[in-house]
Amino acid sequence: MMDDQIVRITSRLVAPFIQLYGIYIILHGHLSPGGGFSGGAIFGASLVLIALSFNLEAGIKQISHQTASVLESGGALGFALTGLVAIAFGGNYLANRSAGFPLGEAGQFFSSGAILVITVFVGIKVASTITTLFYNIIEKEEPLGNHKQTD
Amino acid sequence: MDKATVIIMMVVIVTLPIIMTPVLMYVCRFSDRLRNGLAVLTAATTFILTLMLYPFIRDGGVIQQSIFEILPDLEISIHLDILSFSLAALSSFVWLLCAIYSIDYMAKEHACSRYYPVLIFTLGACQGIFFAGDLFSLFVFFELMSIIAYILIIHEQTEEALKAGYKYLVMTIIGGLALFFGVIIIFEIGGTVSLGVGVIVSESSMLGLVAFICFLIGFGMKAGMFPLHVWLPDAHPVAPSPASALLSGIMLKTGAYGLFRVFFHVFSVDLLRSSGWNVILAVLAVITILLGSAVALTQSDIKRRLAYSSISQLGYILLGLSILNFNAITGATFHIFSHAFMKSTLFLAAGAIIWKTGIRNVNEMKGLGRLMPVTMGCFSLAALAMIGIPPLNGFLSKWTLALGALDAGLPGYVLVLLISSLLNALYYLPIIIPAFFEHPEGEENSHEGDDEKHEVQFKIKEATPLMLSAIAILALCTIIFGLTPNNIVFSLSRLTAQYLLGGGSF
Amino acid sequence: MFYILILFLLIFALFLRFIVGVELRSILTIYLLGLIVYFFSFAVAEMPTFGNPHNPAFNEVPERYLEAGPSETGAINIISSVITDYRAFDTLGEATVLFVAIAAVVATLKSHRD
Amino acid sequence: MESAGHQPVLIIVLLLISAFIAPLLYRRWRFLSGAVVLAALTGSFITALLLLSKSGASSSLSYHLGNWPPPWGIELIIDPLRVYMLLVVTGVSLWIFIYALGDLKHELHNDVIGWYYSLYAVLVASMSAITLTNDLFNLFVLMEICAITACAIITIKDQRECLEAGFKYLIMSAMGTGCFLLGVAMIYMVTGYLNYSFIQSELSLALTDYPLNIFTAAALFIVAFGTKAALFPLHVWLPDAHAAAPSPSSAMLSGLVIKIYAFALFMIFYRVFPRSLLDTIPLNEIILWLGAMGVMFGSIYAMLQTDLKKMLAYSSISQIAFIFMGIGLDQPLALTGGLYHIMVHAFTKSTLFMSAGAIIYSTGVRRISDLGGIGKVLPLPLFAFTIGSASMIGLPGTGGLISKWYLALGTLETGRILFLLVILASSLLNAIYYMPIVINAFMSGEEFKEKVKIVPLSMQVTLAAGMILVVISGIFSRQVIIFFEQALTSLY
Repeated sequence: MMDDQIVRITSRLVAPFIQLYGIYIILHGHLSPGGGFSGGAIFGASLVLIALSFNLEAGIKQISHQTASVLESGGALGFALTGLVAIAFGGNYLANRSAGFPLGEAGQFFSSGAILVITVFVGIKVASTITTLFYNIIEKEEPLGNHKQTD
Repeated sequence: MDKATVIIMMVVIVTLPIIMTPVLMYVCRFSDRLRNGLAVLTAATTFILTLMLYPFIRDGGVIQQSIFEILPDLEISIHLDILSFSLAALSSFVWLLCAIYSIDYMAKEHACSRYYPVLIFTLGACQGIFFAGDLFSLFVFFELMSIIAYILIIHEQTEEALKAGYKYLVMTIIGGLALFFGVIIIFEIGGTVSLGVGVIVSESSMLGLVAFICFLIGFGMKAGMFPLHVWLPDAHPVAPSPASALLSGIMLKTGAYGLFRVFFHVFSVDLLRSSGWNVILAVLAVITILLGSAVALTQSDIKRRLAYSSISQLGYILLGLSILNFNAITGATFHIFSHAFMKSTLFLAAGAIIWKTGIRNVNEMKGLGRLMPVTMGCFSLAALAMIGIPPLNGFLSKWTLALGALDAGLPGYVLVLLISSLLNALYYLPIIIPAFFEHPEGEENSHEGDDEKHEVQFKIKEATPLMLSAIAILALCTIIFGLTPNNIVFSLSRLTAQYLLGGGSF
Repeated sequence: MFYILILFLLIFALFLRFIVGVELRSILTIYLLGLIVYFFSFAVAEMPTFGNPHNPAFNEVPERYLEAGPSETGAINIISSVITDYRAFDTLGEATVLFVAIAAVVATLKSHRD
Repeated sequence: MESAGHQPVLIIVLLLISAFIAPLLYRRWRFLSGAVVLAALTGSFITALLLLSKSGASSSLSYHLGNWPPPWGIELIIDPLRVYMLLVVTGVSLWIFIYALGDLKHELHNDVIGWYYSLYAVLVASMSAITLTNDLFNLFVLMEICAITACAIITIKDQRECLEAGFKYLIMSAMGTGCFLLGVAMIYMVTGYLNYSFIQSELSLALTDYPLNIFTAAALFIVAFGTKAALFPLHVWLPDAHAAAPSPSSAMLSGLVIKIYAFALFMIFYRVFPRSLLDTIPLNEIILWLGAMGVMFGSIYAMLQTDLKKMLAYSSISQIAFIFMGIGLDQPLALTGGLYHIMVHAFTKSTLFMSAGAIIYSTGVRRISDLGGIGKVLPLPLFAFTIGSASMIGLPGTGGLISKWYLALGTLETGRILFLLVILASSLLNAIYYMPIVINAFMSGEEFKEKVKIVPLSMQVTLAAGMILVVISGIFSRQVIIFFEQALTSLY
């Protein structure tokens, strides 16, 4: 879309770092400010950045429609299923400690049981939401050649 | 007969026609004759079953039985007493004759596969009205009959019929809502709407008056009472003649029946007398009588004239009811019978005339008596009964009503009856006298100076025997039940009046 | 008692948007919104002061979140412990909102594309 | 309160999971996608039935999500009224879904049907959760989901007016949600709780300290739910939205979605607001008057319509107002009538919209005046329409009579005959605009000229089921009414 060498190179360089930062925010949701929503948004923003500075094909190379919608459903599904796992362990829906998830030691990375799992799923969900939303709105303006529209 | 048998019989009487309706619809696909036969058979069975209740009634039996609880404290129930029995027997009798009459009359008509099921269904709903054990069931069956009867009214599907039918439907729904309102108020006041508890409302209250007026509107609408009669003169003429006979002969009476129930089983008679609420009905009834008769004079369509006449005749019944003494109630009840016989005869005869000759205008009926002597004879008999000529039943009911009015010290009502009789004479005699004593139109030119030719043209073009028999049986009834006051119908009426005024005992 | 007035003003304002002509509508809407703000300001004036420890909102609910949160949920980030554990069902709802938003957008765009 | 097993939450989660996988399945196995949602709907309906047998008519069970007790965690409550509403929601949506399986193929693009199934399942899940939840903020989240899905199943149809109507609906309902959130914030600020039961006990104390905040919150709640449920002056979005939507969506929106908000308002009035608040400011009175106006104006507007679905939509405004009148009269009998009307109207209006949908499906005719003689070519849909109209008018033998009976008893019990007259007048108006359609369709003697497609089996079955439901709700209502009588004693 944007035909500018500086922007392209910068964004190509910066994007992995943004993604890493997003993953960090997601994974450290239970330890520091942040969490699934903010981390997912950051991760999604990196994909939007690539699509903006190159073009939509480049963005879709990173994460295809198919993958995006699988992640889309998968994130929410994972969240819901985590809740069901708690039921299987004998707690109520979405229970954490009382269902027997190992809490670990507060402050460690592997602590807080289901919270970490849920945060990751929310992160996936939010990231894919942002990219899918962006792609869909962009596609309206600029029909794609090589990408099959209806699958 | 024990109680259980009677209850089962009553349920059968109500449900048999309703169950037969889909059967008839199904049978229509295969054979018209089978359908007609089945319809008549159903009506006949209903009539016979109803008559079989007589021994129980003669012994003074009264039944109140709940069948199905639809809501807490609100049920579909049945009630049998002498009033229910009288009207149920009457209605199934007239229905049977009309069904027989229909076989030939409807043979040329379209959509018979709709007509017969509806005819039989309305019979069931009608019996349901008469056997209803509480106001709610009464209301349910009343609505059922009214709405379904719509299909009978618009049977011809002409523009005119549709317009009349729409008017009828709107009025029916207004009346139904008024009834609904009334039933709800009674439920609120008394906590029950059963007819078996004697009297529900015995204290004067604003709410009670509202309920009373609602019932007047609801049932009065059906009975063609004065300001609510507007649907009637349009609806009755457009229906096929057997249906008009039923509409005028029986279905109007369901309104009167409802008012009987309201007067004697919902409100106490003392309350009505002391608060003077019955005067409302009396005033409306007087207007109805005079207006109906007067307007009938101006109508030239025979069925319209008969319809207006129905309005005025229903006025008699309501007037008798509003007087609230023994003779008046007897007269009113007897007039239900009389009018059913007379008006059904008239409508069926008029139907036969229209069917055979296509003449609807009363001025063209000159000489018809020569063409159709039996039909016209029966017509004349019933018309004379309407006027109130002594050996016929119309006289007996008017006489009893007049006695009742005099007992109550209201000679003005007698005057109303007399004026109405005079008007009746004025609009019936111009039909029957030219029919017998004048020559048919078109013959008048040719028969000048040529008497033999006239004899040749005197040929009989009667309707079919089935139709004639139905008309004749009804016409006979007007004589049989009018010759002396010692006939079964009159004594039933007396017993009814006694029962109603005695508060549930003979 | 006059707070019922707020209600009616709100309703009236909404109603006006659809029945009155454009110019009159905008003027009236501004007046009405002004009135609503005026009345709301009374409610704002009455609100519990921000940050006051005696406010009704500081009851046993946040107390437990703050004190027992880390030990009960294992997360030292209290916000995380509230949104993904104490009230995780709300978060499931929010995730569903995102899913539904995507579904709505995709479906609408797809069906109106051609 | 004893524990309730996991059924209540399973209903919601089952539907959500089916919604999440439906679009994925639709890419490969189209048939499976519908089957999964159908199975989830059936499962949730059966689970709701199990809940009914478990909870009975008077006990109430509670489910603590995540094992956190109420003021800290979110609580679902299963009491008789909620179970009733849950049954209506799951049952009616299952029924409409079977209809949708047949109807959608011609209303929507082939690609988006999978998304439609998914949205539908989420909508049902959110409505079930709204009935069960006992937490104000959770209610807000669920209302958001419900608003978006309800809007999406309108705009999913490939027509311009659907976009416009959906946008109007989205704006109005976003505003409603906004008002609600503001109200929740105010309530939370002065009580410190989000759980219904805790708020209820705390509010009567807070009423002395912060009356203006609470009044404002109450006003905001009325505006919020009034907008969403199309209470009279806030109804402006409804006619377009319901008329433009695909027929299964119309049936769903008119049959359930607006009612769920009326039910939520009912819950707020009787489970969140303490009695002292309702006594201090006459909130019920406001609802009653707005309801009465809605009953009249809805009917009058409906009379003026020429489009079949638009007429049905306006008629919904007047019918939802009956439910509000039941709440407004604040009296057990009237509430019985109002709550029963939720079910009756769900059956009736869905049947009517379905038959309108069947008419449009097989002939493409929408104008009321073009329907002459259609009864002969489409007997079943028009017969269903007739039964539905009878119930709208309140003829005996249909559910409409029962709810009107109880509403009318309620008006008499409180001595307000004026409102009884409103109910009767609206019945009459209903008769005036429903009857001519029926008469015209069956009796006019005209011949219907358009080409007619055969109605699919799934639509025919659901239409027949609709007729039976309407009649059953009018005849076998005694048990339900007794159930209400017992359930409502807990409110007074």
